Amino acid sequence: MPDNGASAKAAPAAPGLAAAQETKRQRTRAIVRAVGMLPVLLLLCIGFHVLSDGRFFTGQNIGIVVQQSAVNTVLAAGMTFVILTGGIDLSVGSILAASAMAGLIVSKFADFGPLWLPVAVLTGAVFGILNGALIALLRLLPFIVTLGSLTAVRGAARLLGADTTVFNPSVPYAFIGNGALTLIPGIVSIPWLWVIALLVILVSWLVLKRTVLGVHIYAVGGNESAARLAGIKVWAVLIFVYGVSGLLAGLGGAMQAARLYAANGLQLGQSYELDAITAVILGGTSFVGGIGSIWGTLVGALIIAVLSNGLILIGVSDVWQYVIKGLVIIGAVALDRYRLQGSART
Amino acid sequence: MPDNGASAKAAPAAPGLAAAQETKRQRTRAIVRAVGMLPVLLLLCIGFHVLSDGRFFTGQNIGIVVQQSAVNTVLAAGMTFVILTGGIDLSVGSILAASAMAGLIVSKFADFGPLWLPVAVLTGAVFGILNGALIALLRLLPFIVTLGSLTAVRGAARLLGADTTVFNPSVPYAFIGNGALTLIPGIVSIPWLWVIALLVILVSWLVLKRTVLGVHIYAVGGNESAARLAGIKVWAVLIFVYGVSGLLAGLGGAMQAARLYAANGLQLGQSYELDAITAVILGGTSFVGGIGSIWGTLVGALIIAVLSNGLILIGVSDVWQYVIKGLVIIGAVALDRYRLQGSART
Amino acid sequence: KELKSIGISLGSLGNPFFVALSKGAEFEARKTNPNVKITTVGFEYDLGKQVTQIDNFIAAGVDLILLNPGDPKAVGPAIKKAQAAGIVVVAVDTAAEGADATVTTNNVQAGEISCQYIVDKLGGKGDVIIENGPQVSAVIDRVVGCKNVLGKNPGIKVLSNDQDGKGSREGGLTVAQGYLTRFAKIDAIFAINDPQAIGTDLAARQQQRTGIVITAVDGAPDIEAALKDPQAAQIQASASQDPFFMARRAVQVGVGILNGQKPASTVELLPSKLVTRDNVGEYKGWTSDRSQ
Amino acid sequence: MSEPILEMRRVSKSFFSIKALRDVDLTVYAGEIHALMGENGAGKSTLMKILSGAYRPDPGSEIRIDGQPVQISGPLGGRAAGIAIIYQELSLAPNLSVAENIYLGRETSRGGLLAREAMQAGAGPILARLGADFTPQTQVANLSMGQRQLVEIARALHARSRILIMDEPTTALSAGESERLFALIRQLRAEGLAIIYISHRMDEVYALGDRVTVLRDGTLVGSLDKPDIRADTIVRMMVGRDVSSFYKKEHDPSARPGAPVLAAVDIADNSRVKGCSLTVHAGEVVGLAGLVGAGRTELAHLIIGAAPMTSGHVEIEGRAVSIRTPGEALDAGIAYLTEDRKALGLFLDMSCLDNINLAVLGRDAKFGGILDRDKARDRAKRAFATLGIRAANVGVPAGGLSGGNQQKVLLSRLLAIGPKILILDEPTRGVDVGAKSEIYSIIDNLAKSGTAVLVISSDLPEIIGICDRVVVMRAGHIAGQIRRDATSPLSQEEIMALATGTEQLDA
Ligand SMILES: Nc1ncnc2c1ncn2[C@@H]1O[C@H](COP(=O)(O)OP(=O)(O)OP(=O)(O)O)[C@@H](O)[C@H]1O
Ligand SMILES: Nc1ncnc2c1ncn2[C@@H]1O[C@H](COP(=O)(O)OP(=O)(O)OP(=O)(O)O)[C@@H](O)[C@H]1O
Ligand SMILES: [Mg+2]
Ligand SMILES: [Mg+2]
Repeated sequence: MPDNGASAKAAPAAPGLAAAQETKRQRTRAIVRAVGMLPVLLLLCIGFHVLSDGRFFTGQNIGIVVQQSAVNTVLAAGMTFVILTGGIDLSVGSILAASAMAGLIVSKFADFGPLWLPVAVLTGAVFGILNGALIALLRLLPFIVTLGSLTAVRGAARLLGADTTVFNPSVPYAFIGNGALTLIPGIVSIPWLWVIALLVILVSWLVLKRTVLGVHIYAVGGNESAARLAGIKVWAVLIFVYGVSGLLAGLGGAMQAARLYAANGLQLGQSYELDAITAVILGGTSFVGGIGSIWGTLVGALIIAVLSNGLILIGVSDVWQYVIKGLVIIGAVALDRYRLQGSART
Repeated sequence: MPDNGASAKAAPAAPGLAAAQETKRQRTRAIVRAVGMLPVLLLLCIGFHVLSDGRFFTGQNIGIVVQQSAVNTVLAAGMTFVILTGGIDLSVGSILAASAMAGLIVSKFADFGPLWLPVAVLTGAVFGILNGALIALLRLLPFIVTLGSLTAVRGAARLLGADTTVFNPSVPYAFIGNGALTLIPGIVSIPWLWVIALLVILVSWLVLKRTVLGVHIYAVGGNESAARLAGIKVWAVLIFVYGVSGLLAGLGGAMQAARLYAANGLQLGQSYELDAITAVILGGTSFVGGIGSIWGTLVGALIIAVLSNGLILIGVSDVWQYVIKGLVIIGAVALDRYRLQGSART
Repeated sequence: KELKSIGISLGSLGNPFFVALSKGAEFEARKTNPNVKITTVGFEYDLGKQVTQIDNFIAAGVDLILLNPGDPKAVGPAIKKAQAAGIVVVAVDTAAEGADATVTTNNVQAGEISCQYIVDKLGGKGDVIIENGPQVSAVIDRVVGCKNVLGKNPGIKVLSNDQDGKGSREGGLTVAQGYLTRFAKIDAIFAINDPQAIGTDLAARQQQRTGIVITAVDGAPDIEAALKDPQAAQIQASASQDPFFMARRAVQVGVGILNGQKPASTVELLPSKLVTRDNVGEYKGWTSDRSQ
Repeated sequence: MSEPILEMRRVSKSFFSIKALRDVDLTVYAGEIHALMGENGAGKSTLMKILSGAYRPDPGSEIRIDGQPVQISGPLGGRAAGIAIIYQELSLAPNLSVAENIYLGRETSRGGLLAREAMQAGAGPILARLGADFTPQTQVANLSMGQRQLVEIARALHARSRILIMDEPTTALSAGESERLFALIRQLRAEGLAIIYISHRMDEVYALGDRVTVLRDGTLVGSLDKPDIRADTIVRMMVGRDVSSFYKKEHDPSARPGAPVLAAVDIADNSRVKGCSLTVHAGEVVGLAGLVGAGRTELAHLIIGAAPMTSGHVEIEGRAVSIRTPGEALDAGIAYLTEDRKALGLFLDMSCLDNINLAVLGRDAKFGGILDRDKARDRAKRAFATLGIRAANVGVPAGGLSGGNQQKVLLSRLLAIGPKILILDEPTRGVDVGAKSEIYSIIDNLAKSGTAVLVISSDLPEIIGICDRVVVMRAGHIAGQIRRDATSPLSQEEIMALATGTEQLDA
C-alpha cells in the first residue's frame, strides 16, 4: 500500500511533484507486475541450456518450444478474458476436442474442405456462448457450468466422430500446423502456430487495453455490482468473454488438427484447462478478477512449454518430470509472491 | 434479507408475533437450504427405478450405490472443510493414490502389515499439511499450490511403486473394502465402506457445527480479514482444513486399496478432485466460503453415484453418459438456483 | 443357456482399438442372440472405476462380462465377485487372473517382431529409442518383447526408454521433438503404439530428419494410411492386432463357457502379424467387415 | 418555487415478502437541497435506488420528472432521465484508474479505440474543483476511503445531471473535505440543480437543507420547510419519541484518576505512523482526532498487532508487552472496533449469535473445544436486550440488519470480552441518532466501570461530547493534546487547528 498519508500531506505544497512521484511509483510497480515471471522464464531457459550441454538455445529447439506453447497460449489468452471477470472456464479442453473433430469431419468433404477452419472456430464459439449464456442469464456459477460442459461437450466430441480417430493427411491449410513463415530465407523463420498465437495475444491486448469493452471486462472483474450500477451490460460482457474463450478453444482445436492431421474426441485436449489456467495464474492474473495482463499469460505459457521441453531435453524420466513440474509451479508462484511482497496483493 | 424495517416497527406493538413470523420464515429457509438437492436425488432415483424396470431399488443395488459413493463422500467431506474457508484442494486424487501406494507397500511386510491403514491415512495427512503450510504460511493461492501438488504428488505416487501396480490379495482389514456390517443377520447389512463414510460425515458435522474450531472455519471463509482481526489464528485454521482434506484423501486411499487389494500410482484417483468438488457444490456449499453444510455434501456425493449407477443400469452408452451427466449437473444447479431464488445468494 | 445380456468394460472408448473391439463383441453377441442387451463402458484406466462398473454389471444382472482389465492381478477380487453372482468373465486384450478365459494379442511377440524389423533394417547395428507409453500391461509387454530382441544384438544401443508418449499423436510428437533435439544420431524409434509412431514421424518431418526407421504396434487405420503414404516414408512397420476378431473370439469362448464348454486353455494368445510398407496392400485392417 | 422537477407518488418496494417502502411520496424542486432523513433501515437508500434505476419499484408507483411520467428501467434509464447518484456503499472498481471510474459506462472512444488521454484530461478539472490531491491516472485501490468518496462525487458531477442524489457522502470525509463539498453543493444549487441529500448528521442538515423529508419504517412521516427544521422535531419524527441528552458523559475521571492502563510509546511503522506516543487511563475516554489519512486507524492497527510496527512498544499497566497479532492483543486485554464494519468486522453470512460470541467461544468452550451453546445464546440475548439490537432473533444473519444494528452487534462482541482497554474506530459511522445516543451511553457506562476507552472519530461534536481528553494526529505524528477541565470545555477550533497544523499548541 502506498502512503496516502505522505502524498496527501505533500499535495498542498507541491501537487505536481507528489503526483509525479505517485505516478512514477505506480509505473515501477506496473512494470514489476508486467515483467512478472520473466525472470523465472529466463532462469529456466539458462538452466536447461547449461544442463543440456547447450542444446536448448538452438534455433531449432526454440522453434519447437514456441510451437509447443502455441496452442496453450491461445487457450490461455481466452482464459485470461474469463479470469479477468472473476470467472473460470474448465471446458476449453473439451471444446477444443469438439472443434477439432467438427473441423476435420468437414475437411473430408472435397467441396467445402477449406471451410473446415471457420467451422472449427465457430463450433468453439458456439459452445463458449452457450457457457456464457448459462452463466450470465441464469446466474449460475462459472465453475459448475463449465464443469458440466467439460463433461457434456466431451461427450459431444466423441459423438461427432462416432468414437474413432478422424484423420485427414491432406487437410487444407495444414501449413499452419507444421509450416513456418520465412522472414529471411534460410535464416529466420517463425512457425505459423506461433505466428497465430502471437496474433491472438496482440489482438487480446488491443481489446483489453485499448477498447471500451476491455475497460468493461476489467470493471466487471473489479466490482461487478459497481459495473452494473454504472450501466454496463454485465451479461453481455460475460457472454463475450466465454464466447471468446470458446472461440479461441476452437482455434486451438484447428491448430491441433492441422498439426496432428487427426483428432480423437476422447483423447484430444484432456486437462488442457489446467495448463491454460496455470499459464494465466503464473502470468500474474488474479483469480479474484480485475487484475492481470495478457503479456503475463504469454510468459506463463512459455514457462510451461520450456519446462516440458527442457525436462525431456535433459533426459529426466517421465515420473520425475511430474514431480519437478509440480514443484516448479509452486516455487515460481512463491518466488513471485516474495518478489511482489509489499506491493499490491493479488 | 429479513425485514428489519417491518420488524422494527412491529416490535413495540407485537414483538412476539413479528419475531415468530420471522423465525418461521427463517426456519423454512434453513430447511430448504439443508434439504438442498434431496428432491433432485429422489427424482433421479425414482426415474432410474422406473426406467430400469424396477432394478434400482433393490437391496443389492442400493448397497452398490452407497458403496460406490463412499470414497467420493469421504473426499468430498474433506473438500467441504477446504471450500468452507474459501479455498480448494485439487490434489486429493493424487494424495489418494500416494496414500494407497504407501499403505499397500507397508502391508506387504509381514511384521507391520496391519499398520498399513494408519500409514495410508498419515501419508495423506502429511501431504495435506504440506499444502496447508504453503497456503497459510507463504500465503500462496490454494488453486495453484494444490495444482502443483496434484502433479508432484502424482509423481511421488508413481515413484513409490516404481511405476507398477502393487497388489496384495491378503491385505489386512480387507473387510472394510468389501465386507458389510450385519445389523439384522440375513436382512439388513451395511457395507463397511459406507459405515466409514457415514462416520466421517458425522464427525465432520460435529466439528463444523459443535466446536469452536468449526465456527472459526466458517468465520475464515466468511471474512478472512475480519477473522484475523477478531483474533482467530487463520493460519492454524487453514493448515487444519488442508490437513483434514489430505487425511481424508489418505483414508479414501486406504478404502480404495482395501476394495481393490491393489493400487497403481498412475491410474488410481485420476480426476477424483472433480467429483469431490462437484459433490460439494451440488450440496450447496458456496465457493466463496463461509456458507454450506456437510449434509449437502453427502447428498451431492449420492447424486453422483446414483447417476453413474443408474445410467449403466438402464443401459445408456458410455458417450451419452458423458453428455447426460454434464447436463444433469448444470440442470441440478439451475434448478437449485431457481428454488432458492429470493433467499440468500450464494 | 442363452446370452441375454452382456456387459463390456474397456480401457477407453475414445480409442479406435477399443471401438473395434466393442464392434466385434457386438457383432458376435448379436449373432448368438439378436435381442441381446449390450452395455459398453470405458473405465479410463481407473481401477476403482472398473471395479465399480463390474459391480454395476452384477446389479444389472448380465450373463457375461467382457473385460479389458486395468491390471492383470488387481481386478481379480472383482472378477471373483462377479463369478460368485454366476457371471462368466472373459478378459480381452490383457490377461486377468481368475478370469474364466482370456483372449489377447501376444503383446510380447508383437514387440518382438516390430523390433526385429528394426534390427534387420539396421543390420544389427545402430542407436535405437524405445518410445514408451502409459504403464499398462499391454505396453509393458510390448517393451519387454522389444527389449528381448534388442538385447540379443550387441550392436544395438538403446538411447532411452523412459519417456511417456501418452499413447497419442500429440504425446508422440512432443516426446520425439525432444529426442530429436537431444540426440544428433538416431537410427530407429520403436513406438509402443500407432498414434505415437505417427506423431514421431511428424516431428522428424518437421525437423527434416531422415533415415530413421519408425515401427509400432497396432495396425490401426491411421498407420495403414501412413504405410501407404510416400510422405511418411520413415514409418515402416506395425505389428498388427485384430481387435474385431479378438472380441468375437472372446464372446464365442464366453458363450461356450455359459453352455458348459470349457476351453482347452484359459489363455488364448492371438499372434500378431507385421504389416510393412510392402505387404500393407493385403492387410485387412480393423474396420473392414469380416463375418468370417 | 414553481413546478417540481421530481415527483414520486405512492412508491412502494417489496423485497420478496418484505415491504421496504409503502406508498412514499417525495417532491423535489429545482434549486433546492432536499434532506432525506430516517433511522437505519427506514428505506432512504431504497427510495433513491429506485430513482437511479438500480431497483424497480412495485407496480402502482409513479415517478414524474418535469411533470412527465417516466419509467426508469436500469441505471442507464436513470442517467437518461438526468439523475446522478452517489451510492452509500461505494461503487467503484478498485482495479481501474480514477479517470476510468469517472467515465465508467460512458467511455469516450475514438475510432473504436479507447480515448484514455481524453478521459484523463476530462477528469482533471472535475477533480480540481473538488480539491482532490490525486491524479486521474491513480488506481482507485491506492486511495483512502475519503479519496474514493471524492471519486464518486466526481463521477456524479461529470454526468451533468439535473438531479443529484448523495447518500451519506460525508461518512468517510474529514471536516475540511466536508466543508469543501458543502461549498460545492451550494454552488450546484445556485446553478439550479436539485439535490437530494441523505445524512445522519444533524449539523449537516441544518447547514444545507432547504427542506427535510423524514421516513420511518418505509413510510413517509412528513416534510419540513426551512423555518421548521429543528433538531427535536426531526428526531421525534424519525424515532417517534424524544431523544433527550444526546451525548452522555456522566463518568468523571478527574474525580477519581485511574492508573495508566494503555501506553503507546513512540510507535512507528515505515510509512504512515511516525513515532506516536499516547496514554489512556482507567475510566477515561480519550479521543483521537485528526484529518482523514492522518494515520489514526493505522496507529490503532499497530497497537493491536494487526500491522507490524518497526519501532516503539506498547505498555499495559506499566509493563511492556509484545503484541504481534490481534489475538495476542485480545489476550492482553485490548479489544478493537474496526472502522470498516463490513470488510473487517462482521461475518455477514453468520448469525448474530455467532458474531457476538466469536471472540469468547474459546473461553466458554467445554472439554477444550466443544461449543457451549446455551451460554452463547444467553449472552446474545442479553446483548440484544441491553443494546436494544433490533432483529427478529439472535439467529438471523448479521448481513440482514441495518447499519446501526450491525454496529451494535459488533460492539457486543467486544463487550462480551470484557476488555481492560477498548479502542473504538469511528464507532458511530453511518449510525442513526437513536442508536448513536445508545452507543454513547454504552461508552459512558464502560468508563464508569473502569475501562480505558480510546475513541477514534472524525465527528468533532462527538469527540467533544463524550471525551475527557483529545489527542490530535496530523500526518503520522501526534500534533498535540487538549484536556477538558471545568473552566474550558473542548473546542472544535482548537482541535481543527492542531489537526491542520495552523497553530502549534502545547500538550
Ligand atoms: N436488496 C435487498 N434485499 C432485501 N432487503 C433489502 C435490500 N435492500 C434493502 N433492504 C431492506 O430494506 C429496508 C430499507 O433499507 P435501506 O437501505 O433503504 O435503509 P436506509 O434508510 O438507507 O438505512 P441506513 O441509514 O442504515 O442506510 C431495510 O430493512 C433493509 O434490510
Ligand atoms: N493495512 C491497510 N490496508 C489497506 N488499507 C488500509 C490499511 N490501513 C489503513 N487503511 C486505509 O487507509 C486509509 C488511511 O488510513 P489511516 O490510518 O492512515 O488514516 P485515518 O486517520 O484512520 O483515516 P480514516 O478516517 O480514513 O480512517 C483509511 O481509509 C484506511 O481504511
Ligand atoms: Mg442507506
Ligand atoms: Mg480511520
